[in-house]
Parts: sequence; structure tokens; C-alpha cells
Amino acid sequence: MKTDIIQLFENPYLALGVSIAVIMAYLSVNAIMLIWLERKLSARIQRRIGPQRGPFGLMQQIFDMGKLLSKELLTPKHANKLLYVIAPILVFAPVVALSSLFPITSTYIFHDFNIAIVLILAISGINVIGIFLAGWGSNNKYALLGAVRSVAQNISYEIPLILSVIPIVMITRTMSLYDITLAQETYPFILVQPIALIIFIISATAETNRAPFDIPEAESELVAGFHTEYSGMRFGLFFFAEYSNMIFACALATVLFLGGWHGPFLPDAVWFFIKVYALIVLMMWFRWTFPRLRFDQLMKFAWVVLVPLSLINLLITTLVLKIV
Amino acid sequence: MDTLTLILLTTISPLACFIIAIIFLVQQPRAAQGLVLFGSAVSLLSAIGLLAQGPVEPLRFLWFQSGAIQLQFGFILDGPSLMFGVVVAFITACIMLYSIGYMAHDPSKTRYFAMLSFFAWSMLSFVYAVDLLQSFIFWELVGLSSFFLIGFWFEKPEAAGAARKAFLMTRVGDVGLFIGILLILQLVSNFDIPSLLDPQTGLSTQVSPGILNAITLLIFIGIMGKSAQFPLHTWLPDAMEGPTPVSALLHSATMVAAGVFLMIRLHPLFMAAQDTALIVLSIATFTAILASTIAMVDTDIKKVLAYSSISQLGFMLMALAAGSLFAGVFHLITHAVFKALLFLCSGIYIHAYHTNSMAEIGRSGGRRLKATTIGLIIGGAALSGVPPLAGFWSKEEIFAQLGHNGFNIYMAGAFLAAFLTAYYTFRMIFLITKPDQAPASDHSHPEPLNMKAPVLILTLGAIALGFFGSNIAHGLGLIPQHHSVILMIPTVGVVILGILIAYLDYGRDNAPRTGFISKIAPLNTLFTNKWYIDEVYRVTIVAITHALSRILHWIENHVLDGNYDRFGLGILRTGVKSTRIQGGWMQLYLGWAIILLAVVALYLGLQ
Amino acid sequence: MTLESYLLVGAALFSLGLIGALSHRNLIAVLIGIELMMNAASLNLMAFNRFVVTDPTTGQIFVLIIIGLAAAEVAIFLSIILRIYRAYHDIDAEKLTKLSG
Amino acid sequence: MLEQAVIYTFVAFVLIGGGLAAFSRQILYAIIGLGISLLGLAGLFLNLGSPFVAAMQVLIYIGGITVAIVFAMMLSIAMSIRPPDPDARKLGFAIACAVIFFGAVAHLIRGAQFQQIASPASEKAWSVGALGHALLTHYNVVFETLSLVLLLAIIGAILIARKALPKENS
Repeated sequence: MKTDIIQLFENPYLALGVSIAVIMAYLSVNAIMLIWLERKLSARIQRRIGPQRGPFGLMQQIFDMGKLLSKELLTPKHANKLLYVIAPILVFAPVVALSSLFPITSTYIFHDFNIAIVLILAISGINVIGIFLAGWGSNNKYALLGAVRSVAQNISYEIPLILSVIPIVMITRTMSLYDITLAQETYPFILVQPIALIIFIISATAETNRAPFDIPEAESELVAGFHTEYSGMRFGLFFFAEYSNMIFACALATVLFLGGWHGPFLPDAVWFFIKVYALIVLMMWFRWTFPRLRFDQLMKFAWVVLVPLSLINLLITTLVLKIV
Repeated sequence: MDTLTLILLTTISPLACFIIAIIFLVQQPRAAQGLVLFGSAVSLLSAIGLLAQGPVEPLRFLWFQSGAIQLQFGFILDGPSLMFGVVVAFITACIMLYSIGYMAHDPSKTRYFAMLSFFAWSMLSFVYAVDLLQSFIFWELVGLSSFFLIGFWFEKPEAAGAARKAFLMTRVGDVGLFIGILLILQLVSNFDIPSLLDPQTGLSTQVSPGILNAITLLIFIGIMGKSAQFPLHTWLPDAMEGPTPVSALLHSATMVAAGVFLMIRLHPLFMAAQDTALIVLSIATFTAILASTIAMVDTDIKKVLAYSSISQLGFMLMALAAGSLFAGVFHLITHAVFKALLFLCSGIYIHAYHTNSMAEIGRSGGRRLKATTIGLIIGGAALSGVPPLAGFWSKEEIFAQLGHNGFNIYMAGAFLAAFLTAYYTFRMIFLITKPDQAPASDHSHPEPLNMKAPVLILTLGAIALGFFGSNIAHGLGLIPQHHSVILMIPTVGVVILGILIAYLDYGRDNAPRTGFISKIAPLNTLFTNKWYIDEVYRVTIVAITHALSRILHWIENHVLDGNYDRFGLGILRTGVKSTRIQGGWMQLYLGWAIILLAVVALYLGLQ
Repeated sequence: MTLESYLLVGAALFSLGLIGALSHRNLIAVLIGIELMMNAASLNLMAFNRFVVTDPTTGQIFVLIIIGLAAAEVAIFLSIILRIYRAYHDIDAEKLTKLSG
Repeated sequence: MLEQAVIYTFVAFVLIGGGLAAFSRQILYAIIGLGISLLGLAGLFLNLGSPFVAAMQVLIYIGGITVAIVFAMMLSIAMSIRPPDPDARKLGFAIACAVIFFGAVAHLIRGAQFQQIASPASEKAWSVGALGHALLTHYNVVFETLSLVLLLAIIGAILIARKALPKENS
């Protein structure tokens, strides 16, 4: 039976603090590992060898990390100091705040919110503001243009993302992630909602600004996008945020479509992470396979293909649920 | 098949055909035409299947619930709807078959057939509707689809105008109907027709007679608009601008019949409201006479038939208002058959000779179209009430009913209208079959089979239908009145008189070929000008508006504007001085408003 | 916190919104002020819902409706601002004086 | 104790954000202030016992409305112009209005006697299910009307904001 970790503590705020610390630690390590994974994977795809320092090239990340940490924190002269500093935190914060909601095992969960999905969709929208502030605060043309594009893209792809989650809520009649996972005991929802999953993955790739939807930071056009002016650990935060967002989106997809912790033989948590990392590898595979889209193509794809498709999927789901 | 499947097939198949045709088959008119005909056949067969099953309990589905009000969607399957459903489906099928020939060369055939199908769907759904609001929705859809069909040739300004006129005039009536329905909702919070009509617990037991009269009168205003009763009848003759098959459909089984059918549906309510019944009876009788007199003098074959429809609708409403459900239903059904027949015949003439004038058709050799002419004569005789054709039996029933219930004055009016009916019908027949000069050239016009076949079927119907009166009565759960031979004598007498005078005026060799009415000049002028009703509208409504506007204009110029000018100048002078307060600065106003609000709140709060 | 203190916070927020709406010349700033006032109303409704009303759904539904209406209002307001900007190349409320004769 | 502190933090968020939104000349700061204020408000809603409304507040107000305002700001000139010089008279008038209003309302609140219920309603009544049920039964007309209003607003916004047709320019 499930146990709320938050109830094991006498003080819920203490529980919150502990969980945030754990999550921050996990996300940092994870980001480093993912960067390594991405480098190795891209090397394999491009028939290269990739980082070589240490066993499997793992040390390379540690060195890079050290470089980022030891760099001076530069603030551009005309930048708006406050916004410039707040922005990376705002981009990173929602992921940290929300990661505690995922039911990783069937026995211990942080807290079973009955409106977890709404909460996730609501709070994950905040990082848009962070991106915008980063672009604005740097007082740099490229950064601002990158931010504008990024905001437009994020807003557009959020709609199909939400629309692809709704069928799951309609099927399970609950918004609690734990109950949704429980409902997939016999079969994961990828079998009944494959189109929703495809839409979700595409939108999530776009939401995390990853290739082939990485227009905001298209190197050849916009230098580095909204974080052009950032350096040192502030840049590192954006980097962390990108990989944490990937983890986050993949974890959500795992819970909603792939059955969460369900799986034979292995313990719950292991299954959960196997699924999450499989999805991450898939997203990395996208990045090194597909060419980048032009900006208008990108927006058109969201509004002309994904939104109608997800609406049709929603409609069909409604009809089927009504009839069955 | 079970009842639900049948009723769904009946009502949905025309809609499905409409949607498929209008979306996918715009470029394939032949396929659209076939599809629509098929849909209509399916609809007809399932309607017959329903009739064969006999009356059953209504099917009801909850559509919407808000508080105590339940809106439902469903089908009422009692005698009138079952029988009239078959008639609608049957006539629609005939007319679609006929249209294949009539509209063969029209460029937008798909739109035509799709709209016919839409029309059939709205009318059938109206006939089977169980909920008053559902009825109203389809009632409006019937109006809408007839708007589309009357204005089918919308590039002709007359057609567009006629469509607009029909739509607006019926809308005038519908306002009344809608208010009536809302009153019912307000009073009893119930739209379910069977429970509204229930003699023990229905509407008539729950409201006072005065309110019941008001409600039924409001509903009757809607019927007046739809069934073209005086004074809302002028749209119907103008509606002849549409294609002739559309006129046939409009006049027999759908648009105008909807009004009568609503009265059939709500007949018990009208019977409970005595005053309304009397008003309906008077208006219907007057309309019957008025329309017949106009038909006496008109020369356009479609206009004559149109006015004849108005007068026959008057007959039906008379029968219903006099208390006989059976007579009304019977005449509605027989009239649907023979009026469709007459229109289809006239359509063949028009198609062949490209003229609407009866005399022209006669001169061009109308009688050479053998099948058509036979159809015209049989249909005309049925319309006049020549025994033993269909119209005779149903009209006879109406007279019997009027006499039985002691409405003697109205019966006299009905006799007058019947006499006039016989007269103008045979005037039409004689004008076509006995032209004043021999046809000029003998270029033969074929009657295409697909136009002839419906005419033949309907001719058989017009002959035979009269003998099924008792079956119809049984279908309604009533026992038909036994006809007294004594009453038949005057009925047949007026008909024969009418035919005789028509023969003397138009039929015999070297006949004067002018109606007897032309000897009475004032009446003739009155009738020829359609009782000046359109003119009356123009004079009264338009003139009143003009006069009002002139008065208002004067007031505006001298009272309001003058004072305004003076006042305004004063304001302007003060305004120039106080302009600093009114800087056009919206935020200032908002601030003052909030301050005022706070002060008022304080004042109220401190009390 | 008591009902009264929530109401006072609401009133204070409304006053701040009022200042925003009244003192700024930029239409977007005015819009922000109006949003603050609407949110003050939401806060009052939620407070009443918690402390006074027996049916706890009523106030929440009111707030949801306010949020929905605010979304509609913002959509219209912003499109008007864009239109004004296209016509005047400015969104200063005091410069939109074309209609003042 | 800690709970009280959290609530007061939220209240501080609401008021500081509101102050930022009301007084800042830089439009972007005003938007940020609005965001902070709305976030604090969402926290207060959470505290008043409705996580759902709080989440909705964040989803629609912060994720939607604030971002839309930012967008409008980017598309209009507001982004590049120097903020206009403060108009002291205007600001004074606004503050006077606000003070009068606040004074009046505060006075009324202090004087009012509210019929408070003894305890908050049961946990179940706060649930999303109860809300959804109420929306679709008792308040369904409101719900439908609101959806219509939103639809019309979308259509209206598109019509107003789209590029003017060539003939309109003449």
C-alpha cells in the first residue's frame, strides 16, 4: 500500500525542504550523466568515439563541471542586473518544484496530489517567463530574438501538450499521477492512446527546446539563443534546466503512457527509470537524426498539424468513452 | 426491424444524403441525384414500415436538463404522425423522381437535390417530434429550407425577393408561436407534447381558459404565417418563383402543411380554447373565400394553384376548428396528393411551353400532352370535389362536420368557397383543353417517363384515396361520421353549379372566355388586384411609418433640435469654460467613479 | 488569518490595482492594474467561500468564472492594443485623442 | 507558527507584487510585479482550501495571461521607448482615490458583522469532482455562457488584431 512521505515527517515544510534538496542533488548528477550520455550517443551516431577521459570518458564531465564552476560570473555592462540573475533560477525552479510529484515506486511517494496533472501543467508554464526575462535582461539583440522565438514556440506547443494529456484524464477519471499509474496495471496507455503519446513526445521535445525544434538557439542564426550572454555557472543552470526538463517530460510521459513503475521481475523504481531513460535516449536520437525546422514551419506544424490532430484524438476518445 | 431503427432510418437518411451530397458530390450531380433518391426511398419504406407497425408509445430521450425543465428529443408515433409521415415521404419521393426530368439541365442540380433532401428531413422530423421545442426547431428548419428552395434561382431578383418575403412573413408568425411556447414553458415547465395534451393532467387543466386562449391564439399566429392564412398569406403566391417541383412540395406535404399539422398535433388544446377555435374558424372561412375569388381571375396557372392551396388550407383549418380531427387530417392527406399532382402537371406544361399563362398553354396545344391533361383533369376534379374522387370525400366530411356542430354561417361560407373552387378549377381546365384558337404548329413535346410516372401514380392516388377515409379514421382512433345523403345533395349541387358556369363561360363553343365576374366591375377589379392586400400593407404600414417619421422629423427639427441647439450652445459656452474638468481623460472619470462608489458604500454601510 | 484580514488584503490589492490603472499612461500598465483589481475580487470571493458560505463550491466556481472572463478580456484588450499601436504607433492613453474633436 | 509565516509570506508577495505593478514605470517590472502578486494569490487560495483554483490561477493567469501581456509588450513600442516621465499630479490623484477607497472599505469591513460558519465544509466538497459536478449541473448555463464568451473573444481578438485588409487602408 502507498505511504505519503510527507506524512512521515512531522512538519510538511521540512519534508518539502528535504525533498527539494534530494531532487536538486539528483538533477545535478543526472544532468552531468546525461551530457555524457548525449556526447557518447552522438559520437556513436556520427561514428566517432566521443569523450575519452577516465573510464568510458566519464571524467570529461567532471572537468567540464569544474571549468564552469571556476569561471568568473560575468554580468554584461548594460544588462538589467536583477532580471539577469533571476532568469536562470526561474527557468530551473519549476522542474525542481514539480519533480517530487512523480510516483516512482508503488509504496513510497512524496505526496499524492489529487490534481497533480493540473499542477504540473500550471507550474511548468512558468519557465517561459524565465526564458523571456533572460533574453530581455541580457540586453542583447540575439538573446532577445532567441527569447521571443522561444516564448512563441513554448506557448504554441503547450496547447497540443495539454490536449494530449486530457484523454488520459478522461480515461482514468483522475488527475492523480499515482492513480493514473495504478490504472495501467494491466496494460499501459500507449496501447489505447498511441497518437496522444506521439503528440506528447513531439510537443515535449519542442517545449524543452531540443532539436529539431531548437530554433531559439540555432547557432548559425542566433549565436546561442536567449542565453547568449550567460557564462559560468549561470549558463550551467540553463544547461541543467534543459536536461532536467528532459527528465521531467520523459517522466511525465512514462507515468501517463508507459505505465510508470509497472513491469515484471524488477523492482518498481528500476522499471520507472528504465522507461524514463529509454525515452531520453529516444529524444537524443531525434536530435542527431532530424534536421532543424525553419521558424515558420515550426509554428505551422504546431497549429496546423498538432493542434487539430490532438483535437481529433480528443473527440474520438470522447466518443469511444461515451459509447463504451 | 424495431421501431427505433425504423424511425431513425426515416428521419436520418435524408439528412445523411443531404450532408454527403452537399459536401462530397458537388461536382457529381448525377451521383447526388441518385443518392438523394435512394435516401428518399429508404425514408419512404421505413415510414411505411412504421405505419404497418401501428401506433406505439412515444420514444423519448433526455437531451438537456436545467433545473426542473427537461428538454427531450424523441419521436411521437401516433396516428396522425404515422400517416402524415408516409404522405410526406411519398410525395417527396414522387417529386424527387419528377425533378430528375424537370431540373435535367440546371447547372446546380446537386444543391437542388441536397436542399430537397434537407427539406424532407426537417419536415419528417417535425412530424415525428415529441417535444414542443424540438417541434419548433424543425418548424424553423422547414422555413429555412423553403427559403433556400424558393430562392433556388437566386440570380433572379424576383426569386430572391420572394424567398425573402416568404421567410420574413413566416417569421412574423413564428414570433407569435415562439411567445406561445415560452408561455407554456413559463406556466407548466413542460414541453412534452403528449403530457401537455393529456385530458386529465394536461395544459388545459392547469391554466385558466383566458390564458389557454391566449396561448392557442399565439400558436395560431404561427400557423397563420406558415399555412398562409389571411392576413399573412401574401408570401405564398410569390413563392411560385421557385422551381415548380418545389412549389408542388411546398404546397402539398411540407411547408404549408406544417402549420396545419401543428394544429392537428395540438388539436385538443384548440378544442379546449373555445374562443380561439371560433377565431380560427372565422379566419379560415374568410381566407378560403378570399383566396378562391382571387384564383377566379388570375391567369397564371401556378398562381391559381397557389391561391387554391390557400383556400384549401382554409378548409382544413375550418374542419379542425369545427372540432373534427378526422376531417382535417383526411383533407390534408387528400389535398397533399391532388395538389402535388396538379402542380406536377402544371410543371410539365411550363416545361414544355415555357409559359405560365393558362391561355397561352391552351393555345400552344396543351391538350396534346395526353397523360398530363388526364392528370390535370382528374386532379382538378378531385380538387373541386367531384364524386367519387378523393377531394369529394374529404370535403364532404368537412361539410358534415360543420353542419353537425351547427356552424351554419360558416357552412354557407364553405359552400360558397366550394362553388368558387369548382368554378376556378374548371376554368383552368377549360382554358387549357379548349383553347380559343387552334394550336399554331404541331411540334410535339415528349412527356419524359420520369416526369410522367409520378403524375400517373398521383392520379391513381387522387382517384382512390377517397375510399380509404374509414381506414384513416381508424388510424386516428376515431369512428368516421356517416354521411347523410341529404347533405351530399347540396355539396354535389354547388360543385355541379360551379362546373356548369365554368363551362358556360369558358368551355362551350364560342364561349365568351371571360368570367361572369367581369360583369360586376368593382368586384372584378378587387379580385384581380388580390383584394389590394399587398397595397393595403403598403398603404398602411409604409404610410404609417412615413407619417410617423414626418412627425418625428418635425419634432426633431423644431422641438428637439431647436431646443437642443439653444441648449447645446449654452452647454458649449459653459463647456468651454469647464473644459478643464472634462479633459477626455478616462482615468480621471474612473477615479471619480470609484470615489463615488466608496462614498455610497460608506453611506449605505453606516446606516 | 481571519476573514477580515483576507478582506483587507483584498481591498489593499484593489487599491494598488486602482493606482496602477489610474496613474499610468501606458495602456498595458492600465491593463495590469485592471487585472489586479479582478484578482482582488477573486480573493474576496474565495475568503467568503471559506468563511461564510455553506456550499463550498460556489465561491470557487465564481473564481473560475472570473479567471475565464479575465482570459477573454485580456485577449480582446491586447488585440485592441495591437490595433491601436498599428494605427498610432504609440499606446499612450493620453495621446489617443483623434476623437476629441 | 510556520504555517502563519508561510501565509504572511504569501500576503507579502501579493502586496509587494501589487506595489511593483502599481508604481513601477518600467512596464516589464510591472508585469513581473503582476506575476509575483498572482503567485502569492495562488498561495492564498491554496491556503483557503482550494488547490484546484490555485492551480488554475497559476495555469491561466501566470502561464497564459502574463505571457500574453509580455507578448503584447514585445509587439508594441512599449519595449523600446523610454518610460514617460512620471506625472506627479496624476499619481497624486490616483493615490488619493486609492486611499479614499481603501479607507472606506476598511471602515466597512471593521464595522461589518459576518455570519461565519463554524467549521469549513468537509474535505470531499473541495474536491475537483464536486466542482466539476456543480459546473455541469447547477451552473451549467454559466459554464456554457462562459465558453461562448471565450469563443467570441477568440474570434473577436483575431478579427481585431489581424493585419488590416488593403481596402481598409484607403
